[in-house]
Amino acid sequence: MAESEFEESRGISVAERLAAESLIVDVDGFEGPLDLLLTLSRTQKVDLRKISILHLARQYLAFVEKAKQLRLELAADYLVMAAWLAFLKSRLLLPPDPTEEGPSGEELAAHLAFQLERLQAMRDAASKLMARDQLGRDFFARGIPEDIMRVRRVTYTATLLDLMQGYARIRTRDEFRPFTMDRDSVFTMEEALERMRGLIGFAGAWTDILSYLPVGWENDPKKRRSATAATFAASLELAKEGRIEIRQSETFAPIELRKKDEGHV
Amino acid sequence: MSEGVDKKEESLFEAPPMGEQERMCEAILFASAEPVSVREMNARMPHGCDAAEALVHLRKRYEGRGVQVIKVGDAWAMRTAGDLGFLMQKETVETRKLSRAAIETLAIIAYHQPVTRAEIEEIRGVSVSRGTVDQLLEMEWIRFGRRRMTPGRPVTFVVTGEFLDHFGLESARDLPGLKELRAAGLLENRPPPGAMPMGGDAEDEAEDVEGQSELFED
Amino acid sequence: MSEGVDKKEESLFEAPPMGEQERMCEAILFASAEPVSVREMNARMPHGCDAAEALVHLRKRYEGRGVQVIKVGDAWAMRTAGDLGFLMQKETVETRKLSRAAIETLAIIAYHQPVTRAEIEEIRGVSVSRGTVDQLLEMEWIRFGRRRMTPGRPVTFVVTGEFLDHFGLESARDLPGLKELRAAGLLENRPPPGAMPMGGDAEDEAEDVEGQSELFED
Repeated sequence: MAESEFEESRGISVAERLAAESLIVDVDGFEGPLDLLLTLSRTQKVDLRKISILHLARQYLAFVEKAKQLRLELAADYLVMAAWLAFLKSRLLLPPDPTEEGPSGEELAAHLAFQLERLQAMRDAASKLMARDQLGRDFFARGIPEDIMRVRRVTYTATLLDLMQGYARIRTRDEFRPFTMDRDSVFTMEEALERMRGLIGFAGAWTDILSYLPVGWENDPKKRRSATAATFAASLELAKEGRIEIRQSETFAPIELRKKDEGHV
Repeated sequence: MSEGVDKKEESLFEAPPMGEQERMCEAILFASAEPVSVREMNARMPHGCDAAEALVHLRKRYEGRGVQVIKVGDAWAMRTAGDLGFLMQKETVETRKLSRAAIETLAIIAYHQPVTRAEIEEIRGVSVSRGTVDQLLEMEWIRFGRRRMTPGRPVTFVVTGEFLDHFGLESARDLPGLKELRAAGLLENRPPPGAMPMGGDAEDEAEDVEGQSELFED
Repeated sequence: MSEGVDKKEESLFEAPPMGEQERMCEAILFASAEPVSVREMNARMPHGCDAAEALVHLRKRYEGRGVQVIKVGDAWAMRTAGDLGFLMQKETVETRKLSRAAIETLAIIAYHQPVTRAEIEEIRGVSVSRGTVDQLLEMEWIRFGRRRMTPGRPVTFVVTGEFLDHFGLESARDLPGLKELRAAGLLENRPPPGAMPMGGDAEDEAEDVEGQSELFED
């Protein structure tokens, strides 16, 4: 078999020679030695499973030789492959040496054939895949997808301990009422929250947060400060609840808010 | 694509059957980003097609389905059926702690029921927001009790069975009194300052709040 | 909100009739450009509904129509029928041209998944450029799978639901020619006899590549 193959490669036709030369010119077009081997193997025009690795090795070595003559720079991996194929060729041609370690030439050749077949199979698979109908090219998704509204349902919980502590807090506060005397210029967040809850229903457009200060609290600086802080804290709370949106164009710019439509709480 | 060309060529001789035209309208309406006019549909479909007629069939086919074929001005579109709008939302449930105001209000109602809003405000020392009461009502932890037979006939609030369930109470009487709270370390054990209304047991201020006082008697 | 609760409560007694459930699935799938999982459908539909069953009916109903109900992994979607693509040329968005290397790499990942970079390189006989993998990751056609339990614990790649959706595949088992390739032993990771100069360092981990075969077992 080896003999006849040898003859074959000698009696290389003009067309084949041209093909081989065009391969050389195209060397950059190959994706590494395995790709080149696969391309060379096509000249054998046989099923990849029946490919002659010996023949292929010769073709490859001839290719590398030619590249050298043409002073083409071959990447290192092509040369490594050439060395390995030269080794494989000698293994295939020489009778097996029983003292020699490692896999036989046949085993190595079979694995190379497997690699070539697998690479070819993957290429075929890739083209079958790309030939499939594709989304957005052959078949299409809904053109006007509808928005899914995210509804946040909030459930509130409290423990018995919370309840008792809450009650205890109120009752002990009674005991210390004298200390809360200065509360008349304090606007609490709860008060602000209550006030805002009543007002935000009308806040369809962006409005300055300061317009939410309670009447009569805008002038006394102390009261104004407290009311502003409470109103601001209350709006944060409302924003957290998803009822309003807040914006501020830059540092120290007026803070504006407006109600949020879909905020179901 | 080449298929399309074939189809077009064919159609010079014969328009596709109506069922096929209906399929085409269906696909076009489904995939288009906006409503499509009959004219545009005819332009896209093979020569000889009658989109207007196909649409009539298509609309009928979707009658009563989850999706409807509708006319928008001069154009056509497909939309999900109006009654299924509730499916277009994703619900996420979030558990939050009840606000301090709500807890305090709830506690007062539980300890003093039936209690009017004015009484709650008096005990808390601050006004009770409408939102807080509404929230508790909505949670079904409180409900309206009988009206108080006093001027203005104010409504009263009482706690509900759901409330008892949630807190694992058999009745509101099971709520520990202040003495017990104090004993349990939930209240600071501090002698009440003389002049002040001392945070004694709930009974202290029960005078005008009939009904509730006996609740806390042992 | 309270409506939802009512519905849920009602449905404890009775789920909507199957025809109604089918309408609901229809509306949900129709409204979404992305595949929707059965789980999400069940979550959005009233309590007691069985989206999986309704979908079987729905799919049948759309057989042969201009729009198809298709399964994509664990999710479902509605897509126009493949033969009507020619009507939609106007909607076509030019898909990014993939390089040959990227296409091959994608195919290798799809057919061999989960697969390590070294294994891809072994099959292709060249190193895989970072850009190729990045591009596929960015397109969301591949993602990282579990790490391989071999020295170095290399990451693996698998294809995504988006990949299946794009190529109209119900699952990775439906890849064209998969069975034949497997029967021919071409999806095995066969360790090279002795040391080979070419396959990169894939040898090291060739032994324990069980993943992909079990994935495709029926």
